[in-house]
Amino acid sequence: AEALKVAVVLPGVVTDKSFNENVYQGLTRARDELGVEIAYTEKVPQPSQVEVMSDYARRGYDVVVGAGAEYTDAAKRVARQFPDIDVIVLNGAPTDGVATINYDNQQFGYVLGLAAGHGSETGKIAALSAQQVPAFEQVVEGYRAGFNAVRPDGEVLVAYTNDWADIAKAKEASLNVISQGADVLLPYLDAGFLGVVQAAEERDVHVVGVVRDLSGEYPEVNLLSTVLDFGGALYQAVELAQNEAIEPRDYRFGIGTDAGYLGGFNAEASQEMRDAVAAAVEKMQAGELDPSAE
Amino acid sequence: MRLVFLFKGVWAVLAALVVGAFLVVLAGADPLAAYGALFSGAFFDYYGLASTLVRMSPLLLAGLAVIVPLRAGLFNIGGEGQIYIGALAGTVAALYLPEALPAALRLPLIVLSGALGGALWALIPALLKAYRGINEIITSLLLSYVAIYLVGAVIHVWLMEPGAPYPYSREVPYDVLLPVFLPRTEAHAGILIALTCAVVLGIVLRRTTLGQSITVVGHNPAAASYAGINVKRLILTSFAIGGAMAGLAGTFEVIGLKYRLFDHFSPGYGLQGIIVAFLASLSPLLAIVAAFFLAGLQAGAGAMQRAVGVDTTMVEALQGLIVLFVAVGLAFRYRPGRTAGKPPAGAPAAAVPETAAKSAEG
Amino acid sequence: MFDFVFDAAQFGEFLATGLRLSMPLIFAAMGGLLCERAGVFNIALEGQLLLGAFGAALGAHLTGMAGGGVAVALVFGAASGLGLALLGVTLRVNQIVVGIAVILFAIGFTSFMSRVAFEGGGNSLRLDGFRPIDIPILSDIPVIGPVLFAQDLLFYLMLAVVAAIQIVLFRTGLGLSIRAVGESPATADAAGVPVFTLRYGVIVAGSMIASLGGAYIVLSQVFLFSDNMSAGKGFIGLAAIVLGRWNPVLALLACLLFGLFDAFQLRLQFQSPDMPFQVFAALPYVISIMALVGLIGRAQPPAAVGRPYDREMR
Amino acid sequence: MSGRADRPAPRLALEGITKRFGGFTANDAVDLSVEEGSVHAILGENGAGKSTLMNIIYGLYQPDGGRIRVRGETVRINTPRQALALGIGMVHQHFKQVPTMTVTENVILGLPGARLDLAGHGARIRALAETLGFEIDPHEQLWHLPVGAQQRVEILKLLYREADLLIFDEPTSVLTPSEVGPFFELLRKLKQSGRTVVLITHKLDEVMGMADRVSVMRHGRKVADVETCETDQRALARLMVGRDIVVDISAGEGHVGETVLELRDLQVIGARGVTAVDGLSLAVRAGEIVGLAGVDGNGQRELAEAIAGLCPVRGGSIAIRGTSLDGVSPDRRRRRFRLGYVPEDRQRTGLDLDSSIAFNMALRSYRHPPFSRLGWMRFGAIAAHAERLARRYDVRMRSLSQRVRDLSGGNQQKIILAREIDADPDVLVVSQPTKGLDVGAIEFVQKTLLAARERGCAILYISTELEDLLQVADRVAVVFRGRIVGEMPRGAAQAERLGLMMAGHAGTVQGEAA
Ligand SMILES: Nc1ncnc2c1ncn2[C@@H]1O[C@H](COP(=O)(O)OP(=O)(O)OP(=O)(O)O)[C@@H](O)[C@H]1O
Ligand SMILES: Nc1ncnc2c1ncn2[C@@H]1O[C@H](COP(=O)(O)OP(=O)(O)OP(=O)(O)O)[C@@H](O)[C@H]1O
Ligand SMILES: [Mg+2]
Ligand SMILES: [Mg+2]
Repeated sequence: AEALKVAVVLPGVVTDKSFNENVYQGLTRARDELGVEIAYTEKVPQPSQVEVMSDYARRGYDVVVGAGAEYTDAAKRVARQFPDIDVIVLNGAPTDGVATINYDNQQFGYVLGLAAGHGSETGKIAALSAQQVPAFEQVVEGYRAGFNAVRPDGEVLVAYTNDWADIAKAKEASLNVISQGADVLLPYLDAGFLGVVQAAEERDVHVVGVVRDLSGEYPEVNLLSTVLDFGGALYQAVELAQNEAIEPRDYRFGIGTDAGYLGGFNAEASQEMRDAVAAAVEKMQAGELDPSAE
Repeated sequence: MRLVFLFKGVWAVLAALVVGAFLVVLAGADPLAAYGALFSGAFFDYYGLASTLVRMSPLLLAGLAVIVPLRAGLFNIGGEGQIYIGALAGTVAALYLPEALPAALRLPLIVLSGALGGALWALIPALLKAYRGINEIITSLLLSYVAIYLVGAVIHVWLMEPGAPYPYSREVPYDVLLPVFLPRTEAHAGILIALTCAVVLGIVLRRTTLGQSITVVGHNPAAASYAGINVKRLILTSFAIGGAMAGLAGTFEVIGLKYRLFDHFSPGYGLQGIIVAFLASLSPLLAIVAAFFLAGLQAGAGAMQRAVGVDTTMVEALQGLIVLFVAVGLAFRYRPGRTAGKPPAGAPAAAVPETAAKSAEG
Repeated sequence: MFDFVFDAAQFGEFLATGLRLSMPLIFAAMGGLLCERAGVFNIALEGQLLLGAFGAALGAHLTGMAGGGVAVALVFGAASGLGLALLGVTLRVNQIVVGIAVILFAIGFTSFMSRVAFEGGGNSLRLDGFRPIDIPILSDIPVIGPVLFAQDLLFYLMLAVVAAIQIVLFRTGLGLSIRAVGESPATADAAGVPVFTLRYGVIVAGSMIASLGGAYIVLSQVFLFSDNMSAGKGFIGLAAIVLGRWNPVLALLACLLFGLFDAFQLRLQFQSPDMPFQVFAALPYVISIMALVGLIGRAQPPAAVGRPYDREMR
Repeated sequence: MSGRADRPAPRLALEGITKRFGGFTANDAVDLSVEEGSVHAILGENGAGKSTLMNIIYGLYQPDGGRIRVRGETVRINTPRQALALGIGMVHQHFKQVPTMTVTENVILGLPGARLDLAGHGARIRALAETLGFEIDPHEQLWHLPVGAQQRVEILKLLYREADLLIFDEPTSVLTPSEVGPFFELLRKLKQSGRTVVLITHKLDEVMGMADRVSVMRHGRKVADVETCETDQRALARLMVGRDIVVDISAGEGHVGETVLELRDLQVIGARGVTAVDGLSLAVRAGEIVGLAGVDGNGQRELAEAIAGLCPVRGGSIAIRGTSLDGVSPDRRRRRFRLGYVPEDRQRTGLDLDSSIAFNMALRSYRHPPFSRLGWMRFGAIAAHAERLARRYDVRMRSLSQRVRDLSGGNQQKIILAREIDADPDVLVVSQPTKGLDVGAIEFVQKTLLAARERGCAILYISTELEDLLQVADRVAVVFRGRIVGEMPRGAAQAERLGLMMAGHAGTVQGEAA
């Protein structure tokens, strides 16, 4: 049979070392391991979303993926117009005719908050994003719950930079929260997260990674990372599509699944922290702990 | 020799493509195949043409938003902000006009309130200019940022769809969406309205006393006062017309294309409108050509990227090159004995931002 | 809301943030100001910041030295300036179109080239940038010591550039000629000032200065290159020129005003978490507009800004 | 002109200079020879190509053909910088100055020297000015200065650079009568000190009094070269326009009617924030031309603009036929009160230089019938109207759709006059209408104004040129520091007395002011 054709439409560039790059890696992995034919477009502005996605559909692509919540509407329209293809949206709101891939963001935030609770000396931690998107707010919700579980009086600062890729701005925002006493930072950004990491390196505080595992590249500043492996999730979705088993529904990944899991701890992380995190992951998997229900 | 000059726009594009070919090769693709995809994707393919038209609508309106004030000697660099406020006003009208009213009545009201929103936002720099002599370039630019943030905040606190994964408003009612005139594409009626606006403004500027007065103020505000024109009011009028055009651009993006108001929905149409305006030598009718060309370039570039697989970033560089070459090409006039000449009438005086300030002070 | 003002460490930090956010704006504004003083509207600042940033990354990557980065950034700046001058002065293409075209080209060119030149893209870089130089004794002054006297080379270069422009413009014959060319090129020409040469020189110099703003982002702030990392700073620089009334020192203050309010809004954000952050993010822009409105008297730009000079045109 | 072998090479010689703008030939194979140490006048109608020729000498325009020799050497003058290096300096018809800069800055602009030694230069400029008898503050900004002083700055510029071939393009058209004498004194001094002067003027008496030789230009060609001692004014005028000029127009008595324009105790604040018109009262009756004499800068411009409604009134009143104009827009003044206005600054105020001749003929009325209807322009009516006016007022042009900017100054002035007078006004305010015009055009303007008077128009004629005023005005009032300091009927008016009043000696010769 002919190879499955998969196209991904991205809001940013595949070299952002963050979300976009992660998705791109999942896509190339699908090409290499599943033998599918791939294509992608970077930096697609909002007015062109439908155009680009339906162009791929017309060019004979079997799976068209919108990488980000803002593609939900476009995906719905493309799915309606091309009922024979599989339309997938990462982080999208559950939508008719579209397969959406979502994470229980609170769970990831929760373990990071727990770790921050054990790692913070000042009792203040921070989270930074560009825009006030719900996925981030969910992460923060869990983050705060986890942190307060260890330090009931602890404070979580939230700052927005208004630009997913502006590294300098992210760095300044980070230095700012650090000067206010925050000593664990959670970046929810594209390339901008590099600014957060740099600020943490310079001021000797910690970062918790939520999208990527930072322990390999930034072992010093990384306190704990979780991995929202959108690329992995995409890989699985492509595999399902290849077997004609994908359905237009919401695929949700909690922590401890093969597309959403714990990354590495800081080498100096206390045993207490490791134990607490492990226990929480176990409880959440078992459904005994729901950080979103606070 | 004259013929050579007649097709100078074409020569310019060709020259840009030749230079751009080096970039394409560097990006590891075959320039001929890439350019083939570019042009067929822009103009010679039903869906490509439709997407060219879809882009043309905001580009043309944003271009008009620059042209009209610039004819009066005022540089509206803040079309982006007016686009956002226009979209906001249109969205609010679409969401909150009582559904009891027939759609045939609500739709024009929505379009009007979008235009009004853009016009009002444009009036801020115009008022500051007319009555305080404050440089309109800078205020309109700064107000663009304010508008974008304002729209973000309003979406967040007021208009946001519950449970939405991204900051966007609720969907506007189905019955006030602009009809699509090319089946199975996104080409909506807003494009036709934009074209109509360009034609009407072309006529207004050429054939009406308002247009003449705008031209005189643009040439020489002191002479305009002497001619009995109320220069302050004219500054306000021309800016408001421009803002209304930008407001329409924003509104059409909502009720014609996205069906919702998205945070950060415009990819810089305001700035691109400036290019349209100058490529069109400040003529609304030529702006149709310029906007069509620029839209085709963007749509075609996307198609080329998807068809041949060249890097998106290279496509952006190529677009910059083409605009640059076309601008250079247009600067050459046919004048025996001279190489390059003055820009077309209207442009030189108008591009001098401060001319209107002096007499506006009276 | 303002309690950080009374905490020396926090206040110092706030000032330092504001200063760092201002630095690219200052270089951009100085470059643009110089051009406008000579009657050339350089709207391409945004693109020149970007070219400077890319040049800095490339130079620092290839030579392994921050100085190499600055050198290449200056070369990129000069090249863009030559382009602008050729098109805007000699060929008399509309300066605004040329400027915007340069911006578009710079965005695409730098992103594309950064993939070609840097393995894994510009975000993978970890460049050796400038490190702060503590000036002994002075840097120990509380609050302002660390802000003013523990900065890196580019900060001191910025001070030198501002001072140099101020002095050249208002204390030298060259400056007199530049200002005259910006006010009335025909007058300057008739007085024997080489209008075209001077405009060329000023545009190239101004563009090089603007490119230093990009170099600052790369070599002093983030030590890598990221697509479109100028993020609109060039346009703010343009606004600062007007707010600063075409005067270098005032334009510097305007940039600082903007930078400090940008730093301030970052602080305000988490003090009222229930307010949409956009309300605060808009603050520096609103303040700038209010400053424009509130300043008494009007500032006129150099009279010939944006107008190409043609000797035989009446 | 015949090259006598024993003569030294001329300071400047032009051979076959040709200059074209588009298809239009502004200079057509012009030869010119200017002897060292002489004053050489160039005479010609408006648009004859005099300024163009000078601009070529000064390196501003490049000729399409011909040669320039300086002291016998063929030279190429590509830039003014090269002209200056050859010792050539020029005072332009429209001054080349930076208004926002000081006298010193304007003078030293372009001089070599790294440091800007304003104090040192200022002192030297002051000294130079003193030797010339100029009273000037080197640190004053140019736009603060009256035109006469601005011209002195232009002269300082040349002498400070030690230019020795000095071109003056219509220097006296901006000077007041009392300034003209000293200016010629200066020229004589310059000549005595060995400098060469090229003088462009429209005033034949100036030519006769000052110049050694005179070249006459017509339609881009040089038509004559004569020694002044071998000719007279009449002959020169004929050479210039090709016919006889009635230099002396006898106005005769008009039929004076009721008072039409009445200014009472008028106060106007000028652009610089000072009270420019300060308690001025004046009445103009139908069929009467009232001349308003005065040194430039004594409130004339503000007065005219206040009457036209372009400048707000601080106190007092302006009335036409007894109705106050308070709060009446400029447009209504023109239409309802039939007020015509010829502004002093034709390029900045009177015309839209970048629009066509046809449109400018209707500049003040195109928003009303017959030139438009319901907001719709009627280009046909505009063109027909312009056609008629252009013929009647003899506007020299290539076509009605030509930009006004490309016309010579005289023809620009004709467009304004045609437009304002043809509207058949009841009141006409005319500011400096003959400035820069050739004799033929002056004659034409004055005849036109007199004809308007015959029709019963009340005319306020503002001018710094006493002689013009005395030729056409029925009464002459003198303005000094914003108020009328004296007034006399033409019969009684003497140039000397008026001159004294203009200089501010009002207290001693208080006339019978209205
Ligand atoms: N730069 C130019 N572009 C086009 N036409 C020009 C230009 N300069 C002069 N002309 C034309 O050349 C002709 C001669 O103009 P010029 O200014 O030399 O006349 P002039 O003899 O000085 O007249 P005046 O006494 O009114 O000053 C005019 O018809 C004018 O319109
Ligand atoms: N924009 C324009 N600029 C210059 N000339 C124009 C313009 N538009 C039209 N004309 C010319 O004006 C002339 C008449 O135009 P038009 O028919 O519009 O006049 P009209 O308003 O109908 O006047 P009328 O009532 O006298 O016929 C034509 O020769 C036409 O070429
Ligand atoms: Mg002349
Ligand atoms: Mg008709």
